[in-house]
Amino acid sequence: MRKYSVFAIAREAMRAHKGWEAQWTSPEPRSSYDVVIVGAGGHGLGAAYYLAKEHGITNVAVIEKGWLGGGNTGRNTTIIRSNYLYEESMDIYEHSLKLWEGLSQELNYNVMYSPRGVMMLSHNVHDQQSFKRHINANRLYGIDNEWLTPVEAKAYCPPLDISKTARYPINGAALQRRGGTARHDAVAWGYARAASDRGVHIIQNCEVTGIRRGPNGEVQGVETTRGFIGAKKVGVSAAGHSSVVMEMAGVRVPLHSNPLQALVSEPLKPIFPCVVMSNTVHAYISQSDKGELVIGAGTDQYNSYSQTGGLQIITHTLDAICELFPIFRRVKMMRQWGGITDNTPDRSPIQGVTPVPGLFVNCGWGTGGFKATPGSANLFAHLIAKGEPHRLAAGLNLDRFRTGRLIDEAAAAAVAH
Amino acid sequence: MLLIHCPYCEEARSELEFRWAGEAHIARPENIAAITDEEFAEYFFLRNNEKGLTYERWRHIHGCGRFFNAARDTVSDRFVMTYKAGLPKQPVPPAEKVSAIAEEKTVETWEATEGDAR
Amino acid sequence: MAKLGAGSIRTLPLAGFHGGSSAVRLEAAPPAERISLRAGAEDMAALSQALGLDLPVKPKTSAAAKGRTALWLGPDEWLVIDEGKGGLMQAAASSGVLHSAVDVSHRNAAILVSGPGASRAINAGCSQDLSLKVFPVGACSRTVLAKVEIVLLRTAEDAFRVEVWRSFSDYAFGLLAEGAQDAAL
Amino acid sequence: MSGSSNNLGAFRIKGAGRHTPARTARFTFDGKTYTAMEGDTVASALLAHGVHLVGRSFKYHRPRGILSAGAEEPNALIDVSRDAARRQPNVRATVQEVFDGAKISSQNRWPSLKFDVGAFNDLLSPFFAAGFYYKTFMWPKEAWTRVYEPFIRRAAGLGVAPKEEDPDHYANRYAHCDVLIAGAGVAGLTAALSAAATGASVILVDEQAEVGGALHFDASTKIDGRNGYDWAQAAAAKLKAMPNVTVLTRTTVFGYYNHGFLGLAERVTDHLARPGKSLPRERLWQVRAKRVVLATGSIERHMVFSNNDRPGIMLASAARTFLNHHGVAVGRNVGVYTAHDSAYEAAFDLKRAGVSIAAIVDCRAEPGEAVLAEARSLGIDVLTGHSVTDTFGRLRISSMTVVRNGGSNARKIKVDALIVSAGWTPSVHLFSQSRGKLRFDEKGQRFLPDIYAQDCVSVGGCNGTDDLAELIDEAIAAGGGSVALAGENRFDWTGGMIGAAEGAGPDTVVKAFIDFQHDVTAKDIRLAVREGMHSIEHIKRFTTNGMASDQGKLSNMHGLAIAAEVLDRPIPQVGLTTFRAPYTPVTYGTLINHSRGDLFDPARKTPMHALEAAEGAEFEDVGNWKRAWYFPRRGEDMHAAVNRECRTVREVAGVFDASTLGKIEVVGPDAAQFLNLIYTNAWDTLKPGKCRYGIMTREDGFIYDDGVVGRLAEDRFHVTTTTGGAPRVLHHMEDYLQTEFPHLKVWLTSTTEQWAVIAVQGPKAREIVQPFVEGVDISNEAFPHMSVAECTVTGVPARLFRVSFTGELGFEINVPADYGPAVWKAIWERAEAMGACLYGTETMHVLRAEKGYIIVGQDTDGTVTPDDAGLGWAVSKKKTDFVGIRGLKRPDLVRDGRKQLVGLLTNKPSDVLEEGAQIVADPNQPKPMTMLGHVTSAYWSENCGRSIAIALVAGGRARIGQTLYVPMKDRTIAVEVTDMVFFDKEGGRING
Repeated sequence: MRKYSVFAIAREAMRAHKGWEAQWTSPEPRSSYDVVIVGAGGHGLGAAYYLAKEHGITNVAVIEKGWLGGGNTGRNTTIIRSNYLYEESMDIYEHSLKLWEGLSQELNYNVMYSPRGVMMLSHNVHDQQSFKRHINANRLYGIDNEWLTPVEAKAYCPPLDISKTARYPINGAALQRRGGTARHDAVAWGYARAASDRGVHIIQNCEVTGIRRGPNGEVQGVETTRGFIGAKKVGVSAAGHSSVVMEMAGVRVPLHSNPLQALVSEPLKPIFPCVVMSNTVHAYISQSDKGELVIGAGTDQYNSYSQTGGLQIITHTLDAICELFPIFRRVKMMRQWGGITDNTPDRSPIQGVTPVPGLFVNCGWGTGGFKATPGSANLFAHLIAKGEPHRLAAGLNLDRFRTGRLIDEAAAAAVAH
Repeated sequence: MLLIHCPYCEEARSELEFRWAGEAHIARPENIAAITDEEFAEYFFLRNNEKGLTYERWRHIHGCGRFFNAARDTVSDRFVMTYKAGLPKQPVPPAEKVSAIAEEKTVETWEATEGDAR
Repeated sequence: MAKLGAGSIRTLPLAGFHGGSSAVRLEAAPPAERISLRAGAEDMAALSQALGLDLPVKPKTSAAAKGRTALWLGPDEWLVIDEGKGGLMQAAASSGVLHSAVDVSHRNAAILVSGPGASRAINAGCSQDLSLKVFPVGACSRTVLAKVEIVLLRTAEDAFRVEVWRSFSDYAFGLLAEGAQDAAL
Repeated sequence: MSGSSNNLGAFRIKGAGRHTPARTARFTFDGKTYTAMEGDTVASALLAHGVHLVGRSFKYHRPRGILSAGAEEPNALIDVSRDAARRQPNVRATVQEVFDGAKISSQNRWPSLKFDVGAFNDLLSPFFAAGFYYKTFMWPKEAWTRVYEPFIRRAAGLGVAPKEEDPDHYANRYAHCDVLIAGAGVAGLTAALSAAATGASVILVDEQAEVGGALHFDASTKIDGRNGYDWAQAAAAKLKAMPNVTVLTRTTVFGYYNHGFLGLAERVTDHLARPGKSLPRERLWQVRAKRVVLATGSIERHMVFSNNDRPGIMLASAARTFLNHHGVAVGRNVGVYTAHDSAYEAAFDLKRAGVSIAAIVDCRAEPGEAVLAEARSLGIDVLTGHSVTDTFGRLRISSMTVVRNGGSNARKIKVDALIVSAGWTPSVHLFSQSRGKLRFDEKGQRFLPDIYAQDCVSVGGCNGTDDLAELIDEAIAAGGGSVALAGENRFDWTGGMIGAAEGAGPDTVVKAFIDFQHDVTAKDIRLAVREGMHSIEHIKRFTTNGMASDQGKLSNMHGLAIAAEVLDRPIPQVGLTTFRAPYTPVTYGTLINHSRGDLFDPARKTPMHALEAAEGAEFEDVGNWKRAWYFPRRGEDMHAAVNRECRTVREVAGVFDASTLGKIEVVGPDAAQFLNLIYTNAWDTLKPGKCRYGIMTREDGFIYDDGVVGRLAEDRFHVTTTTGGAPRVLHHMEDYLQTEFPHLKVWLTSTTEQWAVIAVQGPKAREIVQPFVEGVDISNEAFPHMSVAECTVTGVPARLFRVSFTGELGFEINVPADYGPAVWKAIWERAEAMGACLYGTETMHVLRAEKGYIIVGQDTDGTVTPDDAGLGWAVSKKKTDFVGIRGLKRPDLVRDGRKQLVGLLTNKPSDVLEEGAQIVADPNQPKPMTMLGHVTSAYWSENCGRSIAIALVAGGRARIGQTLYVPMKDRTIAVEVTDMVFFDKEGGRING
């Protein structure tokens, strides 16, 4: 793999950039692999990369129905943070955040991780209690998260309206300074390039149509639109389509797939220096490197695989954005879109073994999967390689829905973004 | 924004008046106190989450207040039918089924390749 | 010493509210007696007789007689409004049949919207089709006005009654006032 | 030459255009004043004065001019302001109509449009190839956040966001129609006439100021023997006069959503010099249409060749619009470069208007004989089989290089404008948004509607229907009626080319722009493919082609064709990127319309709100409600006020507004049986006239809500819920009643707002209330704790509860809400005289915590079982069924060591714990620490003379007596685990 650097760019600039090689290859699938991962999003590609790098398993294929990074990896609002409440959540999201901090160098691909701070607005006593609970838990766990007064919040994010006359005045905020954003496509491409370089096959435009099981119920491979592909182990990381893929192996999972909507404004000169979220009025917003205001809206209330949603979801979110930032009322929405999120009953992910030997699942990331990408991928690789979960992901098992040991971030925070 | 036909109001109204209420035809076990942990998890958590034809419940919460059932294609979001609560699962007329599936297929290709033309 | 009757002064939620535009008149309705009536189909005849009007059975319709209006809200639910002498609870009780009548006189406030722009003003926040063909005089429906729930009754070609829970009534009035202004343009 | 008030510009052509010279408007552009005609766009007005340079591109800051005359404009984005607060960035100069007094500025340049430092980027462009930033800026690691990213960000963006809150207002209108028609060109107008004739309700929408569509520029088409544009205006007038038709101009159908739902944005005042105050700036239309007719026409494409982006280079149809509609010539010596006949029409019109045509360069070897003949007759040079391979001119094109295809002899031709056409792209955006499926028309090299997903039909240009007679028939059929219309035209929309033109092919390094705003060139597409980006979505994202504010209206097809060529795949196999809403950008203010200020979200107020405010109450937000928080007296802060209130309630009494508590009336013979199933407690044993505290769980066994339930009669219960829980509890109950227990004869009615609730709590509560009560004996013996009665209070009918959330003797007086203020006044007058106080939610919280009463949602969070909360007694052991009975028995809910609610006392009484603070056994352990639980409630208790707290602690009840630690940022606080009752442990006061 040709190393990326400013020198490489300078060299290529002299010869019209004719020397760049393909970032990943598109090989014909082999008849079988040690591991097949279903879904070439950030989680799946990353898992393949870590299987190769950390576990020495390179006979791996990542199979993708469409184009790599084309699911939620390429459709989300790219928020990164780790200030969750429960230990199971802190474990995986902090593991992830630590990997984010070195990911560009690790992959030799600038993923533009930008720790511009994620600020969650508190509007009332209940928010304040909840945020302080998070802040205290995070501090004792070694995760940064601090309380800001309204004036401090305004200083951190000048467009914020902190007047007492607002409908829901702000009484403070929780700030994770290491939180921020990254360039979503670069994450998928960076992992794809690094995995491909280590021998992983990335097979796009190849839809899984079945999961073949042996006499003892164990997984034997996947049926695809390009024929059967054998595999000793199969890892499913198909986000909104996880129910569909798992059903092929006869495994039901507690998921609802809902379109989550987002929108961007026209490009503006820098005005918004951080990420701001508000659970009370339901909105989150940041500004991209291109200058667009990136706004996350809500999910449609019904199950759907349609990637389109209602206008009312968008307008509801913009109500809140313009209430928090009244100067944005004349800004214009340039593009809206949706992604299919896979939501669990406790709004925490599922990563673990399944009743089918050799079949592993990584799903249920809901609206928060992007920030988990490196951590989830890294631990999913461990799970597949070792056959049992890493300590940091042990609580995310499917069995919790039987025992009742849920990780209820939703109950704790009303909304888990 | 969906347009939903309420079988009680006998009229199609905007989604704004409705609240989605989960998968339909999941009966609460009569002997619920006696079921196993697995059966409880199955009843309370596990869902089909179909891609394609799904049976679901809606409540006309800002209308007549009634819960009712619907058959909808989760790919096209098209309603095949709605019917009153308490009625058994209504079969989808064969013609509807075919068109629902045909539609699913077309849209599927569309989404899979983000606008690949035929 | 405490005055025993001191509490019997009513403070109306929309007292002092008035507004509108050249095309729409907005006013708070005078207080009225209201019950939420629930009953099965088999008991409707007795209840109709007791109340002195035919409870409507067709969705989205209402029936009025002698100062009383019954609005179909659901298959077993009516909002009965009495703008006259009152006595709805007693009347319902006298039916002798199985039902639920709950006094909601003070739960709701009503806004009267009238004038050539009335339906346009309401359509500023209500997604229903208010054309006369689809929502004729006498039609009624529980629905949504922007961010609050209302019960809408068309009392004339260019007049509506908007029933709304009292704590939402100033919001509803404010929304209708903006709608009224826009309807006049 | 510009600046004087009557100078309309040197490039105005006498007798051309449709504006009235007498009606002028003055505006400034970058500080210089110009005069325009009313009806001009900013673009036409500037062109009239010879101004072509209007902006700078995103990445390379290249000088840019006006490319189009419509909504597809990628270059001419300007900043328009009326005053400081009414400033709008990123406005398309080709859409914005001039109004008198407009202040217009160019964007993305510093210090000036003509001399822009950022243009240095253009020199560095070899380094800034597509995706370069993914490959660098990684070392040293810290530099990305400190140096590189801030630098990139400063360079990014186009316009400057407004600095002040927008003073304008916006409106919303829901509408329904039988037929909505998007686009009012020949096809749309014809479809509208046809539909209107059937009596159907019709909404006809067009984004331009007047109807007419392509007839704005196409002066040769005749309908019914009349000039096409004039016919269109007459048709619109006829339609407007019909009661079943609404014609909306300056209105864009920006989104086509599910089930016939469309979003329209109407621009109401942006073109007016002095808009009336009552006018909304824009109006959102949310339309539900039974049927949609898409008549959105086509968009002309530019030619892709070296330096094709200089100011003065524009689409042929745009030049024709400026001439025929606005009466403005785009130059005096105009060159033409085309792959399509339409540019000839533009050249002919210009020539006839007296503009010199330097040459028509046609890359086709054999254009139609008719256009060649006409060119000859007009004396225009036509170079067939030739291409423009380069252009010159720093801030405006001055010449072009022309080469015979395949040849090498270049010649330079002087021009002051160059009009181009590569053919027409059908506007299938709305069709695609409706989730219809396209097919590739090989012959026309274009995507056309194929499979419809909704009740919708495309007609005219957007359907690939080129022949006017055919188009009219198609539109009449789409309207469903019949109209007699005959048209004649000479305009042919098919043909042209997509992709790079001669000289911009694979082996070149020239900058041949595809996406102007984002500076995406043909070679960028090739680079993307070389780097392995084989999906069109990858190519789009890698190069940012089509991601600018015009969303690829001009660039998508060219990018696709180049990608297909490099990939050596047919175009349909490469695919199109998805068309997403909105069609053109939509103002947030329009989308939110009325939802701002007081109408952002309803603020619910209790009947006594005004009286409480008059008493100086501070309010807190609880859900939508505004609740009185505390009642500070002169000089008191919150702490002092709450201390006083807490003390007074226990010493004398307090009056509290409890109206926001949710209330549900449960009526019917099976009411008790229903409540048995919904609550964990048993209700059949509760006698009329008595109340009971109830716990509600969901099926999972976790506490969902709680409240006191009073039985008024055998078949009538008055249920109370938490303030925030009222709607969801009713929904939850209705769900079970309607779908699981429909056999039960019981009905539910929300009565939250029927009742004003005045709580009187404290040792003197009875004495205060007694004189007002008639119809019930409220002595302790006759009306003990947990009693309820219907009676009158201060002469009005009331439901009187003997309940307490303070541990004191207490009453809750429910009166019909309109009476609330008068009853409150009467009670408060007497209470005040006896030394009682008003108290708010904060005091209520402290007093209940002193007694260990929980608040659902504060002390519980959806993961707490009744037993965890110490309320195991409220779970019936006898019932065989209730919602939650099975969930409660799951392994994790019955295991040892669950978190349980307990009391905490700080070793130092004056330390008040932080709500949300975490608890550990060993404060010296390393991070990550093992946490045992957290503080859910913590207060200074004036009555206990110390702080108190409630906490959820793992194995909490077994730890009573133990010392645990609360490590804070700056210190560690030692606490003792206790039971939850801190005051009046025996509980005698409640029965006082």
